[in-house]
Amino acid sequence: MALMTLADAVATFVRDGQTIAMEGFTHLIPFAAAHEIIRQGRTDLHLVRMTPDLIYDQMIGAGCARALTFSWGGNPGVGSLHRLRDAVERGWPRPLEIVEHSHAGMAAAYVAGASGLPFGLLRGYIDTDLGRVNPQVKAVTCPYTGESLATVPALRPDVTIIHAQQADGAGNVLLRGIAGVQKEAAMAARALIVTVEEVVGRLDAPLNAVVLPGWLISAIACVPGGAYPSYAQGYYARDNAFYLVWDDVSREREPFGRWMKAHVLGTPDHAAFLRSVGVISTRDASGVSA
Amino acid sequence: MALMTLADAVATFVRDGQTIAMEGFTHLIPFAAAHEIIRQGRTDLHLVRMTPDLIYDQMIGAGCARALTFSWGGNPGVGSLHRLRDAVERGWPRPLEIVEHSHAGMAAAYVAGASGLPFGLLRGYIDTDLGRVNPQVKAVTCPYTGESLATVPALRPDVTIIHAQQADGAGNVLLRGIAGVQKEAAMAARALIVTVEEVVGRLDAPLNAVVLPGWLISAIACVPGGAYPSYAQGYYARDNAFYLVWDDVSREREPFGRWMKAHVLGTPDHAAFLRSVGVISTRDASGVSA
Amino acid sequence: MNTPWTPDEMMTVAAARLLWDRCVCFVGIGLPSAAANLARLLHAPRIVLIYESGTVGTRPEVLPLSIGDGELADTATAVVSIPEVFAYWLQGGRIDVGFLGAAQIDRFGNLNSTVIGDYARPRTRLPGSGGAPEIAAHARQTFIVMKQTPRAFVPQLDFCTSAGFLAGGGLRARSSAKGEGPQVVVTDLGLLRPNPATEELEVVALYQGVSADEAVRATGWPLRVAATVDAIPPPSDQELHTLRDLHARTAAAHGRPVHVPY
Amino acid sequence: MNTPWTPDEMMTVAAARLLWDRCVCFVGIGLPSAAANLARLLHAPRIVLIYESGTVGTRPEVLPLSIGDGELADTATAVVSIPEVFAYWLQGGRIDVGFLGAAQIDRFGNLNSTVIGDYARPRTRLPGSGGAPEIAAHARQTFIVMKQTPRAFVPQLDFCTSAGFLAGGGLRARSSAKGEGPQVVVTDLGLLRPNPATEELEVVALYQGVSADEAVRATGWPLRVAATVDAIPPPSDQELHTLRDLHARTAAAHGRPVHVPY
Repeated sequence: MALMTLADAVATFVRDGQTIAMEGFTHLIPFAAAHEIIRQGRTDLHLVRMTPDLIYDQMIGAGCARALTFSWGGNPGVGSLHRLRDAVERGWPRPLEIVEHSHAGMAAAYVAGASGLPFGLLRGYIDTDLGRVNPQVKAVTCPYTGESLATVPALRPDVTIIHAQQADGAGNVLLRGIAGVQKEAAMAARALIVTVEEVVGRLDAPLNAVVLPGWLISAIACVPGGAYPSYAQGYYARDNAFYLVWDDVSREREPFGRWMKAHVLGTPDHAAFLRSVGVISTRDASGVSA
Repeated sequence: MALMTLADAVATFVRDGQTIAMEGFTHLIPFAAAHEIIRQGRTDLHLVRMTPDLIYDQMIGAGCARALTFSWGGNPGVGSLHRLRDAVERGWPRPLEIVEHSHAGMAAAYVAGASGLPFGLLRGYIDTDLGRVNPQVKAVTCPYTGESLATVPALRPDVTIIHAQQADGAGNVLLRGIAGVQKEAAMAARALIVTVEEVVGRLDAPLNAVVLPGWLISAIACVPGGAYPSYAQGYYARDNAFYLVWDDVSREREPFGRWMKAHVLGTPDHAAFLRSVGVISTRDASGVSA
Repeated sequence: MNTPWTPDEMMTVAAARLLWDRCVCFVGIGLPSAAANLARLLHAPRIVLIYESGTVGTRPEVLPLSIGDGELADTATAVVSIPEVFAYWLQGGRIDVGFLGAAQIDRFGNLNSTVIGDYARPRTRLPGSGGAPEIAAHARQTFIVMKQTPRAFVPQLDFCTSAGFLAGGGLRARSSAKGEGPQVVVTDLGLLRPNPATEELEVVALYQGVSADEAVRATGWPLRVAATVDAIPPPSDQELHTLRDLHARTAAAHGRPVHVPY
Repeated sequence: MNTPWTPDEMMTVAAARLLWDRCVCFVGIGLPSAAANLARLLHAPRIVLIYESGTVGTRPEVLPLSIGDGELADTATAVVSIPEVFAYWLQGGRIDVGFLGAAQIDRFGNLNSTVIGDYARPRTRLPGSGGAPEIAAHARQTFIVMKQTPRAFVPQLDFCTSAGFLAGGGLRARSSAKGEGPQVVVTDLGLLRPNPATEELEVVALYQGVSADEAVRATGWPLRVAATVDAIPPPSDQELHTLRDLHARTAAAHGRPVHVPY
């Protein structure tokens, strides 16, 4: 692995047209990396993520995406993702091809990717229209019972990007708390970028902790607050107010455009973004509970 | 879950003729439970375990087993399991039907059992005779690539027995260190017995620790030293000398029989067993590092 | 004499009453989460709450606003991965009750949370399935929570996101779904349950002051009314105070400004 | 001037020399484990050792006697489950070098660790495959370590536990195995490698004082000798001292009596 700036990591590994997975199940969502991709004007991306959340609403609205593979596309606890809806319902800023799964199906597809298998197997999509509208969902017959089971093709992103709490000098990464599907997305990818809250001498990792060895990782960037407005267990809490405000910011195209210009395109990096949206900074991480 | 004596747990849940999985990959091997099953004279069991190790060598030699599903049957770092060999090569004390897998195949079979799937999928048994001699190994064709992949039928033990470090008052169980395939074996089973080193008020469990909730567990028995001569991380080390001595004890039928009578059949419980084989006791666990 | 209560409070209390102690419950965000935690604080102290974020046996002090709030991890018995929670816990058959909601429901409890209009040219694109199709298939029972309106309770779904009783008459039992399907629909008017023979939903209980006729008018198909319709007792003072305390704690906790170490 | 060394020491040193820094190595117990750790202590400080017990990136102070010693967990970067180590790490294609041993090997590097005689009526029942079939299939390269005798190096295996080059001539490349197969066999006489064209093993290097003729006589098939046969330098003082220190530390650690809190 190489320790570099987030700008360099994105410039080095993220290319127009690639399939990019940015995971984090409400926890440790890599917002800083998404903003940097938007700043660098990447486009034609096939975005993959179980829950697009605000992170992909912003990227879709900014015109980065040609396609989206997902399983639940709402603003958690709030309602719609307006930019996602605008793209799907009205093709703005460009038409968006969607590949839609259930959570269980998408999890199985990541597991297959991480496992070097061509497909994942599940009792899923039973008697639903999802299997009908997603031609990727097929079936195999059990060689023992004769029953039919659903299959999903393995997910193998060109690049997976995740956020975690700590990296050590060797680039080993510790992820604490809700781990979602990050290990699978990380191990299924051809390249892996990890942003972390801090680089430490020794990971605060008990036996059986979720640790990704440095040799799996293409690039590590230290980006404090890199998951904001989602959260990083032990570092800061989720900014639920931001998720509520986003409902207004993103509802119409022009206010969304102004907001992106002011806070993402108009800022050089994540620290500047955090300042521009008025996030309270504290240098005393220990005083903060997430 | 119910906290009970190991004798009651075995008497309540283990029946002649059942399929029993006792897992623990060189670590946390549930020897105490195996000895209790031998004491209670259970027979016609189908024993399932990736590495039969001394625990099944003893049960097979004692005549508990009619069948064995396994993937590596040696004395780790020493050589042969003489009782297993005697049963397979000469049918003593009774013929033993064997169902033989690779480690990867057996792991996939447990995962399928835990996942409510009828079979597990792997790139396995490629161009080997194992697939030929084990009729359970079959194949499916990938609906996307057309390639053929190996399948193994799900393992669903009637009873799984594992050993762990701690249980709390609610019967939640903490397993620290090498976790092997225990979670999968536990969740694949119809009944689950767990022996633990100690019952504590509150588990010493950080976020992301391996914890099995009490409501999954049929019975918990507190059996200090229950994994001896294997080890329990943080409690005691593996007794490598015992594994070496076993090579002599188990080589011939009569010395084996005398040893079992003296130390297993002739002792009322695990504490008595440990005393009878001269294990040094210390009441100061904190002073011991495994 | 009770203080007045909102329809949401009545629905939450009615849903909470359906849960029992030691019940293993797969919970979503919003009203089901409030109901499950209310049950835990009242009559079901050992209820097991599993959120799809992989938090197993969680006992949050305050309600989560997202399915993966840190509070859920901090207070969980175990935190497992997303692949594990869907494979070992849901598909593995460990769930007694799964809660579901939707934009549309039909008379057989089939649900649409994907799209209004045509899938390829949607009038309204909804968030989509999330865990619903497999919760509907694998949970021993599913409980559905929805406000009752003719636009939501429709004769024909625009899209079937998760299967209930299909076309009824035992079709589901002959399908590959292992769970028994929707056993109750909790609405803002009362409770619907599937008719044992036809599996068509019918009114079996109503809140105080609600008539069967209101329920029928609020439904887009000719809603059947069971032979006997129970009257659902209003929220008790204890239910209402416990629920309001929970919501007050939640508002206070989530109102705090976020500090980020950057 | 070197002190004398044992055949095992020469084999261990020869195997260690084949490993490079940052190489990701799937290690078994015994000589391969000693060789991989010797390499780590000498020329490959950042070698990644993965044991099938799920210990990833482990750096043991003393050699494990079992594949799952506590020392391996205590010094690992990560401890993962058995299903994960075989699915995500081995089958997922993360392994550069997998070590294998066996009771029988044929001229194409196919291995038998299952049975001598007939499978149904075995003359000698061996421990069996363990992880070998999938290590042989998925590791980018496999290194085989075996003492060279006519009983072990046989014209025809009694049982094929893990596949090498099958019948040679590019058959393996056309199989579904992703790894490139056995690239070297380390014996107590020297090194064998597959002929690039035929894929049949041939002598390519010999230890000091060993003749090609000895190697041929120690082999159960007409062993081919490469056009040029390298002379393998004896263990250096540093190699020998480091290895003997490692074994001494190991003996001391494993000699301690076990105390059990019962």
